[in-house]
Amino acid sequence: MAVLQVKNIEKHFGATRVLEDISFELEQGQALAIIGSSGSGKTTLLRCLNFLETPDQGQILVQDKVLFDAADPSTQRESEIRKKRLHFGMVFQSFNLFPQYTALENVTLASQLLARERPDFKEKKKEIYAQIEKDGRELLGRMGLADRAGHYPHQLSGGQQQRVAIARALALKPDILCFDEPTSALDPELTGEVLKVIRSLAEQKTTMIIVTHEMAFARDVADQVIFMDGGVIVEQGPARQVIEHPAQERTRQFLARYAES
Amino acid sequence: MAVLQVKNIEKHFGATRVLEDISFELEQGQALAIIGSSGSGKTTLLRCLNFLETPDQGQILVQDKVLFDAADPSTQRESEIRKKRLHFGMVFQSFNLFPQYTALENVTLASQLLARERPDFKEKKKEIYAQIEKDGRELLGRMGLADRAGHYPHQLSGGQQQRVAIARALALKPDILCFDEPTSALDPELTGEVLKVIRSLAEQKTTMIIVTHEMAFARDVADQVIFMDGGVIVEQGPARQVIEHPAQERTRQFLARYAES
Amino acid sequence: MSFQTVNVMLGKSFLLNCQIFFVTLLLALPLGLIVSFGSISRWKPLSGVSRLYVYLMRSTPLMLQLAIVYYLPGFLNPGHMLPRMTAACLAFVLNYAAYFSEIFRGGIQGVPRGQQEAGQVLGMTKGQIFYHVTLLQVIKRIVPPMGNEIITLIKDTSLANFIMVKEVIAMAKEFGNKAMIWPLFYAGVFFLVFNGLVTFLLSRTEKKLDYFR
Amino acid sequence: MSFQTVNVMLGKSFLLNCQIFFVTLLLALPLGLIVSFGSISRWKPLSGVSRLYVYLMRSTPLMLQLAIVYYLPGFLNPGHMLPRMTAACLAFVLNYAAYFSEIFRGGIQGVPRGQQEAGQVLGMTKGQIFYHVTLLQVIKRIVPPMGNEIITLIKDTSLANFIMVKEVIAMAKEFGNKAMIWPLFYAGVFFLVFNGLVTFLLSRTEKKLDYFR
Amino acid sequence: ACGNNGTQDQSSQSGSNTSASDVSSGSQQGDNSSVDAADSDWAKIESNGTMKIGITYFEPMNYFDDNGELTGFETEFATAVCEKLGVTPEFVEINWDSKIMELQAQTIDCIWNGMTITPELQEALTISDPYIKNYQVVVIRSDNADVYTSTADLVGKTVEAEAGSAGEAAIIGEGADESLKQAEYISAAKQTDTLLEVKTGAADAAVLDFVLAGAMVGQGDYSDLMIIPNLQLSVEEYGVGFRKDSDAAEKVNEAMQALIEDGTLNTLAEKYDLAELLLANQ
Ligand SMILES: Nc1ncnc2c1ncn2[C@@H]1O[C@H](COP(=O)(O)OP(=O)(O)OP(=O)(O)O)[C@@H](O)[C@H]1O
Ligand SMILES: Nc1ncnc2c1ncn2[C@@H]1O[C@H](COP(=O)(O)OP(=O)(O)OP(=O)(O)O)[C@@H](O)[C@H]1O
Ligand SMILES: [Mg+2]
Ligand SMILES: [Mg+2]
Repeated sequence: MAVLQVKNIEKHFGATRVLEDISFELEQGQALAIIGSSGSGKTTLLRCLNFLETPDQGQILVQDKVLFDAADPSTQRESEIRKKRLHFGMVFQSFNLFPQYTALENVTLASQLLARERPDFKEKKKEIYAQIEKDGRELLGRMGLADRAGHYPHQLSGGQQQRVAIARALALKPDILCFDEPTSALDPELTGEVLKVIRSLAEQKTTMIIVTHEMAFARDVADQVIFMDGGVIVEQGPARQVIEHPAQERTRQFLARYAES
Repeated sequence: MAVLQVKNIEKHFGATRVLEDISFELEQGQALAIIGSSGSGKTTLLRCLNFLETPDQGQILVQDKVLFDAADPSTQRESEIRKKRLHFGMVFQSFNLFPQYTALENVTLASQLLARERPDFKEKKKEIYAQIEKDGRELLGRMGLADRAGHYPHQLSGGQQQRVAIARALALKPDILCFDEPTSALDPELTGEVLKVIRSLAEQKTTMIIVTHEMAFARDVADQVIFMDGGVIVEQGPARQVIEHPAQERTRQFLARYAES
Repeated sequence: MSFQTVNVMLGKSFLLNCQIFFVTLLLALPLGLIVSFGSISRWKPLSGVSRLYVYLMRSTPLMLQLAIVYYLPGFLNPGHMLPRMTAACLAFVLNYAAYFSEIFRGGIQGVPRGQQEAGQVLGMTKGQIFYHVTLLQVIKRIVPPMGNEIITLIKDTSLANFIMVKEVIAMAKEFGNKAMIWPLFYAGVFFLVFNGLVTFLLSRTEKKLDYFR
Repeated sequence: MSFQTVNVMLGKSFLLNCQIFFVTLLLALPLGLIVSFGSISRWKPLSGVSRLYVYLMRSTPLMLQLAIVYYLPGFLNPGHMLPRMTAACLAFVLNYAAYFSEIFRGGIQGVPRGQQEAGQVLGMTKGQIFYHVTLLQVIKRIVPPMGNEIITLIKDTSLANFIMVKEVIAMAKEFGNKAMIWPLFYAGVFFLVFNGLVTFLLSRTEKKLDYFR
Repeated sequence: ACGNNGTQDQSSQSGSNTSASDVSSGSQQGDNSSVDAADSDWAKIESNGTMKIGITYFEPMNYFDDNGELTGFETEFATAVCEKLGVTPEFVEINWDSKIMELQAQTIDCIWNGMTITPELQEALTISDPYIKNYQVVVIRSDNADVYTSTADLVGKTVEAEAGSAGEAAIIGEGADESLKQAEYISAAKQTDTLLEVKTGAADAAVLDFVLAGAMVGQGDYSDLMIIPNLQLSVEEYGVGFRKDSDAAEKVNEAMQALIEDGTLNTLAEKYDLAELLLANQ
């Protein structure tokens, strides 16, 4: 069953069309890698899924429920969008950790704020917070950061920061986890740590969309690959097939640039 | 014949010893890659060669001439150091292009300033400048930037900026060209362009020292590899041997981290 | 007249400086925040008016603004004017709100957009994002420029003597009529002490906010 | 007295404001540069003295500094004092040099160290690096804060009326002698016009320097 | 010792003021006798060739006419005296409340600007012979004409005067009016500032020199101001202030006397409508 269905998404910035007729599906437990050259619209696509941009056309469905329909304003109400965002988790290219909170606080903050909306919050405040903290520590542990829970972002290396960002996104148990070039702001040496974490998430059948420039990684970890260029999907298919035997000339050209180095 | 001999270099920052008994030689026309984890002293070593740091111990010889001897203050005179620097070219990790000059001006500025010291400068000013500009354009051409000569750094992509920085360093025809992680500030997609340029320099037998995290690149391009850790040279030898069959446990551990990704 | 007496008299009039100082801080900070929201608003008329206000306030001498706030109402409608200290405080609040708003604007615009977006994708409300994510980062950013402005403010309070508020410098000069000149040079000490204190508090605040970057 | 005459007379006295303004710019800029070199010097006594100077100048009201520069010499040694305008200019230069020095310091320290090093490895002399590499980048960095300071300066020139320099606000108030009050409210126009001009020139300079980043 | 110097200087200088060029006699004297003589105030003024006269601007004493030329009763009077003394007058605007400071700092040599002689000033300065009678009047807004008819009506009201002026003395000084004592006093930097304050309502009344008030009240923007009729406060006299124990006072007294005797002063007073206040005419 498809967790996510994206149908005919289109997005303009002023006069420039950045996304054009984007459609794809994502199965539960699968990892989708999006590749493509700079400016091809990968980030914009992720941002549309997370309601950071509003598509001009198209629909977004999660578990067959219409989350967004460009033709139906009732799906775009500010108040509902906030909740709908929780279907998606987002790990930004530049981490965007909250600098004034420790690693643990970064991970737990949103859960704590959401808990306040629970009807039983007042009575069980202490228990709820204790549970949130326990979950947070467990998540950090899974990321190999058990001993860094009390550190502030600036006291962590780039790779550690990115792993905190992943834990933060996972804390809200999203249906689909999105990564925007999760290692591109990292030193090559630190890249490995983060990729290892994503790999293990894939092994645990986390549903993911990963925008990445690491071709080898995309090939090995992703189930599906989408190659975008100029705002359109040029090619999509099983990972090995797209990366090792691309059907399109444009895909071949793009991949050739990586072969050089 | 060894162009460069480095003998027993030692460097402290306050109480911390950053370089310890560093010795190596480099043959004319060879490329040396320096690898090692963060903080191992690679940058500091390059900075010592370029007289941006003064070693506390040791000697630096170029073509059997003592450029620097920690025991001999006469080799450390400010006025001479300036000239000695010209034996080395340096390409910085963060490019450090001059933002207020075009690509071409970045490449030619130092040559123009040096030309002023020529005795025949006044008479032949025009010819000299014309020659410098011609050389500069030629260099940019070799870097694949012929059409970007008039662009300012902020109008260029990271990879283009780094190639301008390489042209700038080459313009003074140094004996040894130093690179400090030339691609670590670049997007993965842009990395290829710069590596290609360095590869072609190696093919033209440019004497080079390259600090890098790109293991595959080091293996393929460098003749020699030095692995540093904690300020000492742990292992040095032919590139394939050090990277594919390291003799030391520490080297193995370090390389393993790259294999993961 | 003894040193003691001069000190007491100067001290008493310095209280007026302090009063203007604190009233201005108390009122110009929130007003400045409102103006800064105005000037970053996407609604052109509002941002236009806010920016014009800031421009006028920052382009003319505070001395004149004092005179206008105090004398203009009485000039147009004799007898209907504000008490001196009220007028002085009003002029200071109006003037400093403009300066503060620019600091707030810089602080707000300085927080990377990604911080807000990170809050959004975590399902936070706008209010939660402002209060739990942005606010402290804005505060950290504005403390240094605000510190400079605060030091300028305490010095500027002396301008109130232009509308005959007998603040410390006016008082010090008054001693000249008693053929005592040194109080005028001595008045600077009050500002040095006050600013020493402010500088100390500011650097403590900055240190406290130093735990994150 | 006609509007025309008032304009001419206010204009004439605004020339005094302008005179202080230009003298201060002309002298305080180089002096500020020297002080900024002092305060970034690695030689502790020099940087200590420079920073103390900056602290004192920035912590006490310019109004007092004017009074001290003008009255103190005569107080200590009757008859040996400076002409009013000279004293005013001197006080402004001393005060603004402190402010300017902080701007220079920020500008100099803001140029990445890598720029200098890039010059060094290309065999440039220190002078060449300063002149061909650093200088323009420093200028680009200081233009915006310098612009703010310059606008503050023209407004501050009015403080000279504290030592009886008949600048434009003093003159405007003086019209009270002729039973005319509106010039006091009108004097702000001179500052608005001047600042409009300055703002325009500054934004042109900023634009000119916008070709690089 | 100071007083001693004074007399010595006067006698030594008395011959030299007949001709302006005869500067040498003063310095000769200094060489011959004591250093103190050369330090004499008058000697300094004379050797400078100018007398710096501290003023504030107000009609009819010192003000700019429509051509922008400085004129006024005190301007012309001081100029005439200087002419007699063989020095050039230089008019320097001062802040009235720092007049003593200015004098001590020698930015000026005398205060000659309708200065009311008060006991405090007499202590701090050496003052010339008085030359004009002055009295303080109370200025109010015309629409209050019926409200404030005497000082008694001003109890508890805001009353203003220039800091350090005779008006101030009439409100808070030792011989102050009993009613005004009970008013709220505010000091202004200039007498003219008090008119602005009364006009706008910042103050209910201002106490200032009749000479000044008479010239301005009822004019221009002050047309809605008036002087409370038949109310003269602290009738006093104007004098010229010098540094304590200055010998210049005596020189000026002599010249002043000469101008009274030859009728110049009276002519001047008539020109500025002050003849009835001139002490020489009383
Ligand atoms: N807010 C915006 N306003 C206008 N244009 C935008 C905006 N955001 C992105 N664009 C443009 O949309 C296009 C796609 O941008 P996007 O960031 O999605 O590309 P990308 O594939 O993520 O590239 P990269 O690999 O460099 O991150 C680009 O041409 C970009 O300049
Ligand atoms: N100016 C300095 N003052 C004090 N310590 C310094 C200085 N420069 C470098 N160090 C220290 O010296 C050590 C070696 O630094 P260096 O920059 O040479 O390492 P590196 O191998 O280049 O690391 P990286 O891969 O992160 O660039 C580090 O511990 C660093 O903190
Ligand atoms: Mg992107
Ligand atoms: Mg390094």
